[in-house]
Amino acid sequence: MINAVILVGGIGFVAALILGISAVTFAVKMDPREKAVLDQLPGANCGACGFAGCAAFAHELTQNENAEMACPAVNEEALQAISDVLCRELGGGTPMIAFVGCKGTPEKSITRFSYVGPHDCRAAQIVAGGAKACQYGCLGLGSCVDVCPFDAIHMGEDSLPHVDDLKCTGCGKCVDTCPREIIRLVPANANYCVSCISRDSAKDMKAYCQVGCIKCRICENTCPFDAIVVVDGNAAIINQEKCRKCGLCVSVCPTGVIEQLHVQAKAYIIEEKCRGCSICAQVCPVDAISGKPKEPYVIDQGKCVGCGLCIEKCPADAVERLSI
Amino acid sequence: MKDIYVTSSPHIRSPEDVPWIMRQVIYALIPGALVGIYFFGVPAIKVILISTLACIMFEILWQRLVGQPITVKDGSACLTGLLLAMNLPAGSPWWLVVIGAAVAMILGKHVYGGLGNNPFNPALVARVFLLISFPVHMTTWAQPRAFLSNTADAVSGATPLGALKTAIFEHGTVAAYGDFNLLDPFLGNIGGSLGEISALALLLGGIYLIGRKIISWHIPVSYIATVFIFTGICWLINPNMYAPPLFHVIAGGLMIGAFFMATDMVTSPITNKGKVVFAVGCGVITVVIRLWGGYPEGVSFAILIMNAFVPLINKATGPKKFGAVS
Amino acid sequence: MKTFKGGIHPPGQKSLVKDNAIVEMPLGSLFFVLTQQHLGAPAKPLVKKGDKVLRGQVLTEPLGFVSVPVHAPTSGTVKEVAKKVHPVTGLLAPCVVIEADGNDQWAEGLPLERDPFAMSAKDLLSVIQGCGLVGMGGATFPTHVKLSPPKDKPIDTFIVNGAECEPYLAADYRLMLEQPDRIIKGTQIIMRILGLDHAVIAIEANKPDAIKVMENLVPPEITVESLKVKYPQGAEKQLINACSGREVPSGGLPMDVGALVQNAGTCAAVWDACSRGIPLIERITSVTGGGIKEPKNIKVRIGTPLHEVIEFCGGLTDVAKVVFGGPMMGIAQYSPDVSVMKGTSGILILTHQETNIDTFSSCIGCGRCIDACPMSLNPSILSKFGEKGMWEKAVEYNLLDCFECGSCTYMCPANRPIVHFVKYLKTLQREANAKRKEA
Amino acid sequence: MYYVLLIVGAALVNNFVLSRFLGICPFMGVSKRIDTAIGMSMAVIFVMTLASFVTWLINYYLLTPLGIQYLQTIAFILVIASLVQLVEMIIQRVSPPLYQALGIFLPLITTNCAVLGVALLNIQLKYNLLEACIFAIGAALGFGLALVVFAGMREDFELNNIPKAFRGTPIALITAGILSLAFMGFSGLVK
Repeated sequence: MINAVILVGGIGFVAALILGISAVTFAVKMDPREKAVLDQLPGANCGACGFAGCAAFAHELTQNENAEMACPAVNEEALQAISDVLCRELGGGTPMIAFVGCKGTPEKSITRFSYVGPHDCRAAQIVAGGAKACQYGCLGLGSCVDVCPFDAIHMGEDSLPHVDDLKCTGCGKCVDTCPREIIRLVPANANYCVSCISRDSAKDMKAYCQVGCIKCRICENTCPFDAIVVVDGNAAIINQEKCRKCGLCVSVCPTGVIEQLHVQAKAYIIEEKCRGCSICAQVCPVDAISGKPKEPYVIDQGKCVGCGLCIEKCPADAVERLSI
Repeated sequence: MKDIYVTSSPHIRSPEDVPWIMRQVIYALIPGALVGIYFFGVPAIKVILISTLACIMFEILWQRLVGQPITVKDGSACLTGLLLAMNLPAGSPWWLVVIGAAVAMILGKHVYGGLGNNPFNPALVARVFLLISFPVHMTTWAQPRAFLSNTADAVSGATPLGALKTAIFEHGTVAAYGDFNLLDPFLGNIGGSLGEISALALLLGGIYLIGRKIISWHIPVSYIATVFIFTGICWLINPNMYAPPLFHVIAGGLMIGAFFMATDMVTSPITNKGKVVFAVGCGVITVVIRLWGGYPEGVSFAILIMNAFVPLINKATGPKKFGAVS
Repeated sequence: MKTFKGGIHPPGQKSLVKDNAIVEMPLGSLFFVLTQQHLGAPAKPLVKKGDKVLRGQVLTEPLGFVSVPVHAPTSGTVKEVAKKVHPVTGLLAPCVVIEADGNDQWAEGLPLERDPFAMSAKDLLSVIQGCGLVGMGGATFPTHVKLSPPKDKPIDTFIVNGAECEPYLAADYRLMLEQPDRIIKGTQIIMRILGLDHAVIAIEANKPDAIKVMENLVPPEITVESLKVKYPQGAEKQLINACSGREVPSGGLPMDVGALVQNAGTCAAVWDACSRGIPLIERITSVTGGGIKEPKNIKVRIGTPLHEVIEFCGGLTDVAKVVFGGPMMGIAQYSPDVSVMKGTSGILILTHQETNIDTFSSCIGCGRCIDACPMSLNPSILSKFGEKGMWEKAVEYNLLDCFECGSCTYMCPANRPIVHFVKYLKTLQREANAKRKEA
Repeated sequence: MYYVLLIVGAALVNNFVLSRFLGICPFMGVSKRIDTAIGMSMAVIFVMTLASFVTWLINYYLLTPLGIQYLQTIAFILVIASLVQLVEMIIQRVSPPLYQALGIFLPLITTNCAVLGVALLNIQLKYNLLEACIFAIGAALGFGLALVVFAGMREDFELNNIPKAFRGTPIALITAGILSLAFMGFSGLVK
């Protein structure tokens, strides 16, 4: 009995001794924070941060005092945890998601010829520039779907890719993959985006696409916030910082090329609080609010687009969004 | 011009496509199958039919199940079925054949993604699977022409290699086997798998394939030469313990292995250099198993093991680059 | 008989058009002259809408040494300078549209009479550039650049490429048969420019009458070499290998082994340019294939739209593909308005039977592509890398040595578009390199 | 000749991975690329031989004289674990790329049943010290052979169109099974 105890203890002691000595002799410096940071990163090794995988980025974050959070896929919690580990605040930036800027389904946008070859947009693009007549249109072979590390893009039945907002982390791999640069990153809270990037004129476009931006500028003229512009023959662009999500552009666009990403919650007026000052009725861009002075105003839910201007302007905090 | 096709160059194609190649291999197998039918009769026909049909059926079934396009038209399933049948004893019960077909088509081929993606020869996977799972059924050889004698003990024979192994095992010398009759195995008048018995018929098929440029000479010639030389050296050293090399070449599954199993395009190296390395490896393992192993026959094992080495061989034997030496 | 390693033997199909003498196509009404008909730096248009132009007048100004101008194919008015479909890229590219006036009036002083053998090499080179000469076999590399090798790489072997190894095509064959003197004299001018005392005219053995005509006419310093019939016998590196036994190093140019190859048609154009000052405004091309009613070898002005050519040849029967160039390396077209270019060696109308538009399946590892590859590559693995977009790996397997001859793809029993995969991988490699440079 | 047979027996006939089914974890984990597989094989050869040597000494000079062979397993695990730790430290210092590549799998050798297996088998089969070491080398070679061959195949799988459901470990296990079937052909080669 005592033999056994001594023996096992002895072996353990000798081994510990040797290991202890070699731990000193063969020591390799490694920042323990690196592992802590790595644990918080998503671990998808998507490379969107510009480094070769999450481990390399964790190394950069710990070693470089000025390194910013370049990972688009970390959530708030992880970001805070990493900041704690590194003892400095990391700017997260606005979360982005991918947006597909083309609505040209095979029915709406014609093809020039029958393409036969590898089922890959980038490969199709090198054969006579792709089968789609529009040089800016989606080829619909789904290279973006294959490349997504988060399973966030799927080909719809309309032969166009659709982004799953909840899964998309804005890593931008699809953006790099798309040979026609149709996919771009937009703020995750953006509500309206123009689904066309064509620089062709309305005249040219008529021949091959019914759902492109025809540069008519109606949206530009309609937008109450100057958030949407058509410049230099480009398709209309929405400035997401200025956009108040009123959705007027969607309703006026003749080709229906502006897409609504989320449904905006409509506003309603709390009768008890309303003083009947009429400010809301004045600011409403769609004339959805009506009422008599000094009496509670009413919002026409059929007209309201949920832009939220009234909520902001109301001096009595009497307007709120309906919860959806 | 909407119905115009636009593809990358070239715009013309050789008419020799995959189904054409598969057809040629099937044609080349016909003499071997006919000899099998001649010597083993109706049971042989039954095995061939069941195996081929089962393979086709399992392919359709699988592809239906996973929603892939059905590719039986390329003839590879039919070929696998035929090859499997030729590697089974003529008297195999139907369920054995069906299990074999299922293993070949599903484990051997389709879990890897179908034709072209499988690392192992599907027919051999099935054969080795059956040999290890059902050793009794798989080594119960029908006697050639026994079906004519119409007796119940039709299932009693042994393959020449089996008999040789027993002789050495029980008596410690090859003398116990008797004299090495080469004509019977050459023509096919021996016990053995349905399709492996006649070296002549398989040789004819193999020559057809080489003539049609479906297979190159590298694998069969190096394989058979390796077996011949290796067994020849052993025989010269000790003729009491080892059988003559020609016997090793003609008897057993070497012919069908060298011409039809090892040359399977998908599971053999792609360059000629690689093919020689592959075939020599097959030869050495075959002889090692035959002479010193527990099994009398080693062709199936050897080819399967070398199949696993193919990726490494391919990496080591790329073609010599044009303009590398100037 | 001389040849190279690898290669394939596709059915020649030359009999469709081989015995038809060259006919001149009548002048059309509209010409689409693309400003970029060569490999290299672009050229800037010199004319604008409404300008009157004369036949042979310069339309563009080359921007850089590796660049050549284009010329008006006939006299008329510039209708517009707009973007039209380019037959090589399939995309829209700058193009001078000329409305012919029907007079076909030469520009001033053209054609002139002079003795090119009295001119200096420098003058000849500037004439060749000024006349817009490019390789007429299809690659359209500016001829004067090829003829100006750097001092440390002198050229000692000059090969005139009359192999015409592409199936279907017979334009060079007809040219050799009908106008051999133009080719021979052009060859002599090139020899003069390079200071060579010997040249080889290489012709595939399936054109015995062309070989005979040439042998009867050539002066002693030029030899005629008969080559084995095999595709791609006419590819630059393979031709040099066959004729001289030299292997152009990987990534190198023919001049690295002291060799130069010029297409027979280019030689003829060199003669026209140097002796009479005629720019490259027309060429001989084979209009053939199962889908055209009357296959013809035509002399056609550069800029002639495809639909006019088809009309001239009797119209279409069945058509699956329209190809500019040969069936192995030519480029499929989709627009009837695409125009004949300097490098259009043939116009093929292929029927559904002739061309193969099936889908492809997995590689079965038969190794036919490896046997066929004239560059000793492993097309099988390249195509697998192509399927996964793994261009770094492919570069390790010498992706960049591939010149897309199509032999592997022709042979592939699984119908794999190997050339397409290679082009795709090269695109990825190029993009990645550009990105790296940017960073 | 005896020693050659010993190696052949350990490497092919009773291949640790394919017929004794020991060390499957690193076999699956480190067989994705050929170069890491080779590195792992080297590490295993080194560790196995060293472990056999040390455990043999401990068994015959410590455990047996003291009559406490029942402590075999515990003592061996202790020794092997420390050994692997040592190797890990050395590799990290000497060859960081190899360390990066082996990553988590080095610690896995620590409790690798293949290493423990070879140590226990040495005692069970009553090998002397030299035999024990040679047996260990043979076993490790067999492990390495299987690992490298398998890595070659898995590198090819990357290029193939394996159905989604079977990609990765499932197809690796199926392949290992078939390979194991094939290696059964060697049975009876060495008694």
